[in-house]
Amino acid sequence: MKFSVVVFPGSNSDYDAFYAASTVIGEDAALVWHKDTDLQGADAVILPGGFAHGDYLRTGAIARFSPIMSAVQAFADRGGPVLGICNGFQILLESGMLPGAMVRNDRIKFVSRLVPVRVEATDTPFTAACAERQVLHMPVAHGEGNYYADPDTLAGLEANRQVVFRYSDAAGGISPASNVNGSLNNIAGICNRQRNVVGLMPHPERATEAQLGSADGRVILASAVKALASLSR
Amino acid sequence: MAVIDAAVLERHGIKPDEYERILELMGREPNLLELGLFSVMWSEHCSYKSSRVHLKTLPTTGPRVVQGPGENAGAVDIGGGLCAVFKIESHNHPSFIEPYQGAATGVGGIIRDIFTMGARPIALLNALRFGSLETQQARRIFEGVVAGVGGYGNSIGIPTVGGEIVFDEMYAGNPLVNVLCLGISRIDGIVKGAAKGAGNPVFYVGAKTGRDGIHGATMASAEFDEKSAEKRPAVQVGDPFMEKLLMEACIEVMKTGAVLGIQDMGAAGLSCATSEMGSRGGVGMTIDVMHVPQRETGMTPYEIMLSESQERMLLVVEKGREHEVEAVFEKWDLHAVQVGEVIEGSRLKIHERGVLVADVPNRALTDEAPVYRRPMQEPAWQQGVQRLTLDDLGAPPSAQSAFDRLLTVPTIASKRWAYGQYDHSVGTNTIAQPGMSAAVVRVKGTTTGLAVSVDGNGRFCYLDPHRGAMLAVAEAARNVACAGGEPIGGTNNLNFGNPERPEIMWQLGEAVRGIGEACRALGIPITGGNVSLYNETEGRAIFPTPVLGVVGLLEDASKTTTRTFKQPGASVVLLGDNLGELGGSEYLATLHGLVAGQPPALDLSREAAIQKLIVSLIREGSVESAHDCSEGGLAVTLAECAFNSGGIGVTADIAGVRLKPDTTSDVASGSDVASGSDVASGFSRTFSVNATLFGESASRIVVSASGERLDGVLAAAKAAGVTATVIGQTGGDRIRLSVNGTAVVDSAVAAAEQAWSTSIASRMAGRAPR
Amino acid sequence: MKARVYVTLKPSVFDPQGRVVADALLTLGYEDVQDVRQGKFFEVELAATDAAAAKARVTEMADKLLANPVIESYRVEVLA
Amino acid sequence: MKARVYVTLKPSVFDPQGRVVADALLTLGYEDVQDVRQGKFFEVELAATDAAAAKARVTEMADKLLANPVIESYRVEVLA
Ligand SMILES: Nc1ncnc2c1ncn2[C@@H]1O[C@H](COP(=O)(O)OP(=O)(O)O)[C@@H](O)[C@H]1O
Ligand SMILES: [Mg+2]
Repeated sequence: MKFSVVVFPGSNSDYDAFYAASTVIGEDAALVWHKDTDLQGADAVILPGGFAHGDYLRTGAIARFSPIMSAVQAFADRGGPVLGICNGFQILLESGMLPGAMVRNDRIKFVSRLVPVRVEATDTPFTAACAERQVLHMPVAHGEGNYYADPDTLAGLEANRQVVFRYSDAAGGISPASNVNGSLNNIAGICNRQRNVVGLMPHPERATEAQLGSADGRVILASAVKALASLSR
Repeated sequence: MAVIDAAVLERHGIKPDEYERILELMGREPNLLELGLFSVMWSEHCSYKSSRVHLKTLPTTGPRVVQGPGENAGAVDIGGGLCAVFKIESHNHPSFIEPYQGAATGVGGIIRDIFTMGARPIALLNALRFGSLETQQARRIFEGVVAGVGGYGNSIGIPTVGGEIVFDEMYAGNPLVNVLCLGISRIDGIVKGAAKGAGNPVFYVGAKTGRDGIHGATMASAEFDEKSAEKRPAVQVGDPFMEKLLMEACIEVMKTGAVLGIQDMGAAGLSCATSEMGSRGGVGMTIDVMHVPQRETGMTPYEIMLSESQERMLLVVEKGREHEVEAVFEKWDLHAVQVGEVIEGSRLKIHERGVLVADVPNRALTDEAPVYRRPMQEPAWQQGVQRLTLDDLGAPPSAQSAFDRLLTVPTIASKRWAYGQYDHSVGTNTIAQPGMSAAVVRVKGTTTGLAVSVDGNGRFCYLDPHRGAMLAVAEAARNVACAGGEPIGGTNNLNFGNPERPEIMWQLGEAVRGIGEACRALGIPITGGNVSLYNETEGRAIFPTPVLGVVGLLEDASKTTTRTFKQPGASVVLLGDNLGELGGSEYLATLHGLVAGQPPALDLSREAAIQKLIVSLIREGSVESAHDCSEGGLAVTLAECAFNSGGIGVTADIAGVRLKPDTTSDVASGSDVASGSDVASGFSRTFSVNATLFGESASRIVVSASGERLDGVLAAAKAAGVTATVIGQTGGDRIRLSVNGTAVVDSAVAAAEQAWSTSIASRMAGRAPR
Repeated sequence: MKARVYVTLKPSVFDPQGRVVADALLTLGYEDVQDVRQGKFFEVELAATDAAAAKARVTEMADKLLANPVIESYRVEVLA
Repeated sequence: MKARVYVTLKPSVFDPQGRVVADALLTLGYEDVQDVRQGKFFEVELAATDAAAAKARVTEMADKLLANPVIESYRVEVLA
């Protein structure tokens, strides 16, 4: 299968995602420039981490206007799997492809560390290979990952099981103590109602090799491979 | 007509005899713009006029050296046609004036030095010094610097993988911010900062030029006084997004082969880039300031040439291939504009709308800058501070209370509060993260890895700059070796006071002599560095603080280890000799309020032997953990091996050092401490225990090894002539230390780790960022 | 012509920056501080000369880019 | 009592954020945008009741914490 990774000006985990998808997982991958309008035959699209346009206005606010985003939107509308990681998640929020918004981390500071995250739904293309309630260790590295949605939206997310990942402790327990940034309901990642667009703050692409501290993130990419295989069957 | 009188010269920081030299080199009176060029280029920061004669003595060659000092960064061969490109740079003065932006632009500056060489930056480290965290001012500066380091590095996407932070009142009015950047390049892909070929166009790309930082270089070369406040507009604001675009575009554009030379505009901006590129290439250069993109209206040629606006580059492009270069920059929404061209001869000619406004031989600005052999004089107080007697100390604390106290001293406590704000996983190369002593990054596409460490001990250098500097080299190299890296190259940042004072100059000379000696003995060529002088406030200098950055090669990046114990039941072995040297130790400073004595002795051949030994033990997989002994001595080292291990404790019994006059001669504190005549024997017994646990003797490493591997470790040590002593076992959930069989420290790992890991955070609590 | 766009978090959205500033002010001894909210503003320099047209135009910019309606509200002010 | 502190970068200080916002607006077709500068403001809720005293107090806060005098300037405004 083919992962297309969009490169925005200021993306800094674009190559990490490309490397994980290609060299580590062994699938086809392409880097797609944000000014392009063609996704190069993607089976799945990744909007990578980084600081698109410096994040100077709001995270993801300017990137959503990039020419490639119409193609990403159209791809998602056709049911294509789209994964937004960190800044990519923020871009999905700003573009309205996912509900809610990000505010500054509750303790203001940038947080960078390996954190446990519990998988809340296995019926998305990026969690299909996960076990129920599996705990994954993945790095977070962000200053604005404090997820917010108004009460109705939040209730809707929960009711529709659109919360895909929550910050947890190593045993999968969810508590304020395991919340790294103040996100409502410990939300680390969500999906759209159609479940094909997923955004998360932790970095699965940086957790695909044990040598680097964790290989837990592989299952996210492997899920896409599995989901695609079952689709084409 | 410009009137150049004494006041104008003084404002430009040019001494009368320097002006005489300018007149001679120019063959006429310079105009104000020309004087401005000399002023910045002949500043201490750009010309190294005080340090150059000393730097010349450093070893800079070796079989692996691809690029020694003199270029934007040094480079060493790491095999497979690749080289490691690295350099360290300081931003001390700007960080005092505006901590966030000062630190951020410091990071930006060193990153440019690396990608200017054609290398892709893959790691950042920093060495920081602040005043005591008990003061509001130090907390504010610390908070701002850490946020600035993170703000820039995180955004541009280069992981900050390591560093060191020391707190001492001596840095209260003059913090140190030294940043090292490491990049990887193909050896044949290295691009230099030299102009070539008359007729080739000179391009400018990056941020527009504003009035910021004018005379930044001269500021970095002057002491602080109350008037520094007036120099404040010199602060520059960093734009990591612009730099990210520049970095990607420059790396891409250099692959076209159309770029013949490239240099970033750092200190002294366009003046430096144009004259240095011309002089390195043995050609001249002409530019017209009218073409320079400007952020503000009405800028004069003087302001344009001296501006230190960040995130700008100057390129010499092969004539006829301009469009290839422009196309790449356009892709990244950057507009490269031609500002001039390379010309025959050796002059820098600056025009304003076609009118020649400055015409200077470029070598006059660079190579012909003055070189001073400034007078050096050992300070009168030097011998005095090296004396240490038991009488000076008063009643010693118990080992347990000293241990508890040392674990929470900010210099020893976990620095997670700081590095938790640094993205260290971006780039997916980071094998050993911050907090694990040396950082280890892999080199994608190969099996190799690089270990990097930055170290310096201002206290040791204050007590003895020569030995202190040697110890800094040894420690940086030892840290790299403890991660399995064979040291292959070094860089250094010399942070000192006012070189016009003979005592400071003596410290500098002694320190450089020490660095040279140690690097020669350990086979570490120095490939570059930086000198930061005038680190004083109101006449009070910082501790002389040379910071060493050492890069080590791991042929197999999977064969590395960290400081932490890996399993219970392993034997804990001390490699090296425990000499109980308390001179200049953290123990003395923290528990007795004393910075005195002689720094630990260093036998460079023993140091080389222990480093070789540890590298081979790690390569063979014989040891599970390895940790160098430094601040806080053996006791703190053992505790640190237990911390972050998942709670694996340790039980160790250590042979006490004897505080007798007849102990080995160079053990200064050991022998002197005993010379206190009428001290109760209880006191001296406690001192002996404390010296055993907290002395900071060099050339020591604590390793752990399990089962039959232990014998191999002991045999290898014996063969290498390194003392190896089994001092205990890992396991349990406590840190239990005894000396000569008497229990002296017994702490739960969890409680000790909690105290150690939260000490800085709790000191910082309640302070908000700006 | 100059316009200013003031952007604030909606009252229902927790403002971590404001809280940290409030805490810091309390720590510094300003005990009468009851609450702090942080906002941002943009000063937009326009070629336009008609105030009403400028206001409409800048309001559009705010809607489209400068503010995120999910969490923020804004106010436009046209200066001389 | 409420006070607002408006903080802006001094005119001579480079404002990368403003530049990026201006570029974005141009890209979105707002070609009459000549320049954008970004600032921030703090809304401080005080227990005080005397406007003059409040202003003095908030000015002190701005000096000490809210603005960075090295690169920023500020303006204090007391509301009802
Ligand atoms: N302490 C030092 N040891 C060795 N080389 C040094 C030292 N300080 C400066 N250098 C070298 O001198 C050269 C000139 O440095 P400089 O002009 O400051 O470059 P930059 O502006 O990039 O910092 C560089 O190649 C640098 O590596
Ligand atoms: Mg330098």
